[in-house]
Amino acid sequence: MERKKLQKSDLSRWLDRIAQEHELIGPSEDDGVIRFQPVESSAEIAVEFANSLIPPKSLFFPAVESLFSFHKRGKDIELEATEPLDRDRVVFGIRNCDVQSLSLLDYVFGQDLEDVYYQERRARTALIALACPTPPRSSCFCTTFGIDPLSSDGSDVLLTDVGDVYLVDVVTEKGEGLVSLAEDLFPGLTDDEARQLQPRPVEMKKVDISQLREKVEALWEDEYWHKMSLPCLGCGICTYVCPTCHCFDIVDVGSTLEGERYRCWDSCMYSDFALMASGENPRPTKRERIRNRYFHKFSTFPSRYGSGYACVGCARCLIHCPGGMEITEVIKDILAKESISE
Amino acid sequence: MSDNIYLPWIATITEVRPETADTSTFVVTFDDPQLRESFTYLPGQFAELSNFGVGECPIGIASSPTWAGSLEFCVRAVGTVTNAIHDLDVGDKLGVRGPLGNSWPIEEIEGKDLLFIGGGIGLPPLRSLIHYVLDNRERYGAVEIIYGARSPQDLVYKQELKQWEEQPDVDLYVTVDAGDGTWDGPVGFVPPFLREINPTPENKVAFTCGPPIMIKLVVEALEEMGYADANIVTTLEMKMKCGVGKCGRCNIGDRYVCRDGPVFSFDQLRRIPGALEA
Amino acid sequence: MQDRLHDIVRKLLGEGTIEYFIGYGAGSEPHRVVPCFVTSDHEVERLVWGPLCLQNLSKYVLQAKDLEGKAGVLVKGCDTRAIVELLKQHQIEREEVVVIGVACQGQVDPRTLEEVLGVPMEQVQGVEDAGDQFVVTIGEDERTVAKEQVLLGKCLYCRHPSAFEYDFTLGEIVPFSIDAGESEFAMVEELERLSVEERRAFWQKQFARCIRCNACREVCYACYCKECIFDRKMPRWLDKPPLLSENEIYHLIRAVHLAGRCIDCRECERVCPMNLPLSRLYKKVQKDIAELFDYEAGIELDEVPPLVSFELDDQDPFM
Amino acid sequence: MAVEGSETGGNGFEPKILMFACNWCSYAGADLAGVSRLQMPANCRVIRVMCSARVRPEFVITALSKGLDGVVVLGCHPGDCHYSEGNYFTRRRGLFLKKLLEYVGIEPERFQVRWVSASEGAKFADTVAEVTRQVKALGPNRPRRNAQ
Repeated sequence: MERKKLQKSDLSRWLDRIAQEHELIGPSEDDGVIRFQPVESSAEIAVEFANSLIPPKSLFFPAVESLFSFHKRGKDIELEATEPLDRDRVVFGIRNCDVQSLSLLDYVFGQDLEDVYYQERRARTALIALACPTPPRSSCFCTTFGIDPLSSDGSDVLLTDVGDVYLVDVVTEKGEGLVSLAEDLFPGLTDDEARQLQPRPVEMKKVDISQLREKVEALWEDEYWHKMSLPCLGCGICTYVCPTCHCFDIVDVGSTLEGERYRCWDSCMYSDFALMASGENPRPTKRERIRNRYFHKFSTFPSRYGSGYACVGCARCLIHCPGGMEITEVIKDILAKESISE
Repeated sequence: MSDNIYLPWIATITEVRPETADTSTFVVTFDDPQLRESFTYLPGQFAELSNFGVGECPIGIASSPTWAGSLEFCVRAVGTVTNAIHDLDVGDKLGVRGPLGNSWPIEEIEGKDLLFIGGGIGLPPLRSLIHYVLDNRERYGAVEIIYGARSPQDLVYKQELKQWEEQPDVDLYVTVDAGDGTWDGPVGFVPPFLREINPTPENKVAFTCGPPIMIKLVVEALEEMGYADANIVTTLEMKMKCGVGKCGRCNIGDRYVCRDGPVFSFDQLRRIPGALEA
Repeated sequence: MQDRLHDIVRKLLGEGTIEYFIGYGAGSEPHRVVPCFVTSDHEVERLVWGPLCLQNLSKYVLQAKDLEGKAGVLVKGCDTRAIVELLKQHQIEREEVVVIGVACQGQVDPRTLEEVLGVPMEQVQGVEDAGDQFVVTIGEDERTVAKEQVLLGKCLYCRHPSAFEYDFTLGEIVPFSIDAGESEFAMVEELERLSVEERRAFWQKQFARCIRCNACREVCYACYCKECIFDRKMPRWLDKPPLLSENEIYHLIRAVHLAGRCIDCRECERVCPMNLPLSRLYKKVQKDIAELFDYEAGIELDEVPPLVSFELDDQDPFM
Repeated sequence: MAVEGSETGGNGFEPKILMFACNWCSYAGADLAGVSRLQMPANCRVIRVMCSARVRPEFVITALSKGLDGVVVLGCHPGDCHYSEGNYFTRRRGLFLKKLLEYVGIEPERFQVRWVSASEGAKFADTVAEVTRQVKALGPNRPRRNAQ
């Protein structure tokens, strides 16, 4: 991996150069909310930000997307699959927690019956990650889940703010291509610079979660879920701002003559999420729904995919939960329970 | 399955057979003649049926893979989509996405005696396997079928029940919860009826499908009769959307009913926390 | 005040009068105050009271119906309007819940505070009420801000039920008075002065941003329907995808359902992760209901709601 | 379900207007207009309801948000309701809903409430003509782009 540098003042030139070739997506503020969205030029991009409200999973697994359209002609029905992208994209400013969330979503959408919509977006999108600011947001806890907020793992290029310049780690070929769009902006580092320009270490509260899975699994029947679910209001914020939540619904919009089949985000916190037409609901109360969500994060997702935990410590859910439910507290509570095996 | 896992194939309804007041069998044929040849499935698998503009719902394939040409779905009008499917007629189009899910363990049960216990609309998923077994008669042992419904009118596949009754290599027992003037057979719920018949567990695998409460009591009865959990197999029902293990709805523990099921044996279910709570 | 609260709750739990108490508790960080359910004596200490106790806890009283015993709840004067409405709308019985009123001198709007101080909330160690101003602790520093600069919008127009029999009170529960500088409905009038096209553009942009997380509905005291119209499958009123048409239907139907019931708690706006200016919608609803039918929700217990009643001489522009 | 309004504005635009008519007065008025062979534009689709109070505001909102160009609610004159007082509720709702819809940018002409009795065939025809003319002048109800 090659390390270069980029003057901060040159960032916009590079991004604007990229925008000429590709669709440029970056964190941009709209009515006080930062989200990743396509921008015309670098001027719309917010460089000083903690993280977006809506996680960049929305770029690969959008809140709503058309899967195909249908038209009835006489008795015949024609289906036309929707093209997910019309050109290659470059995402600037993604944080490493969100990059890692994509590798978790890859387990869901990228294997065992591939999701072509997600896969095409993944394949045609380059990621320019931006290492986290120091100090990071006080609620952040990615290191608890073994994520290094300064790591370039999973991105194509990583920029690290070290004062007047960004250190530029070119990770992949895709990344090289992006850097080569404005080669002259990226001088290599002198030996002195390589020594001096070092990322500042990120201090973050960290919890030992090595026993999290077995502890949560021992809690299936526990009364804990009832009491802890009381403040939950049953809205979908935690799942919609979660970079690893992947539940969705499939809904036809239109008439029986023509319309579109959409896929849209859904939330396991909704009371009708698993409600069957017969009226039966396997998760009838908040207690079962919340337990299911935490089990998904800490037990069933890792067990199903042989992956790590399905939480990247981005802290979005705990910041935005209107019921004040804090996943960090839940983790502490779970870890504090006596393990059955002991 | 199409390369795009969300894109259904178009099929035409060639026959609609009313089974009960709210349940009909829809026979469908793919419009693409090549697909008619190449589409294969196993007993116990299901498909997502689309009535475009209304939506999709998962329905078990009730026909047997040994039959060429068309697929059968037994649909009960309960929800939005199933009601809309009931509005369709011969010649109308449906979307079919599948085959989805696992299947009955057709290889593992070769040489075994088979006991089928169905309740109400729970017979169709068993029917696919029953016909598969009867069409490959030499590979399987004795076939016993116990079936019950709320009333004589609620029995599905009445023709086939008659046929199986006459067939010497099938033992058929039918009961209804409440009889009427036309009914001279046994009256009572399936679980006590099963206890009465008391089929021996030796070299036998039991398959059950029906309302959750029936399944629960049937399994209790089977266990008391000495059936091992591994030899009790059922098919589960959960709310499904994608049918391909992604939308996160139908999980029990870390298993998705749509992808890893719908067929599970009871020893599998006992190992999954919460699977037997319902 | 906090001590007295602890005493009362301890007593209520000790006597077995209530099964749990719904109050405010410290979150994992000092600036975050969260709803707190206290079931036993040793948890009572977790209850706090201060200028960051934003939530209208009345919503939680609804789930107390599932309890065998009673629940206790801490309400600010404004939150009491929800209790009045829940009683009026026959959702709770007065004797099912122990209501503790707390004298409130205004609550801080975190979003405004961040703007005014230019400091993110996560650096705020605490906020203290000091008469006309708040004292905000940031690291080692203490900074003061005038209340009217950083209050929740609703606090500028503090309104309480004219009479409510609390089971206990902490301090004297009277409306808090401050010079807001402009009319309560100024934000509505500003939009009303625009052309219909401009208003359309304004709202279409906002509705398009909605992600339909349902937080505005779930946090609303008035959304207690066993099955919400938006969740109904047969007939289906609303398609789940957050498309513009569906979002507009969602918000407008909600506004209609809140007509004569909205108590201006503005919880919907506060919890909206997308910062939708929902109070501009609901203030409009309140304004029209007040102007057309001379009615304000949550003030009088025995007043008949406006859309389930009529006057023979209501205005009639329809001819 | 997005109802396609006409794409052309102004000229040649034929609006789609949904009209709710109460069974006892207004629908009979419509009947009378019909048997009297009064000429009316064909833009209004009439749905008969037992009482104008049956028209939930949700009907109006959904119709307009899905792209219909106008909605009209017809009821008995106040005081004449078959159920004594249904239309008084309609009146209150109408007052409120109209203001709300205007506030979010829906032109007032697109949602109207009128009282038409069984004997007012001519008024029915006039209402249809007038509302059609007004809505036509406004052009299609905002062109909707659903995709985000």
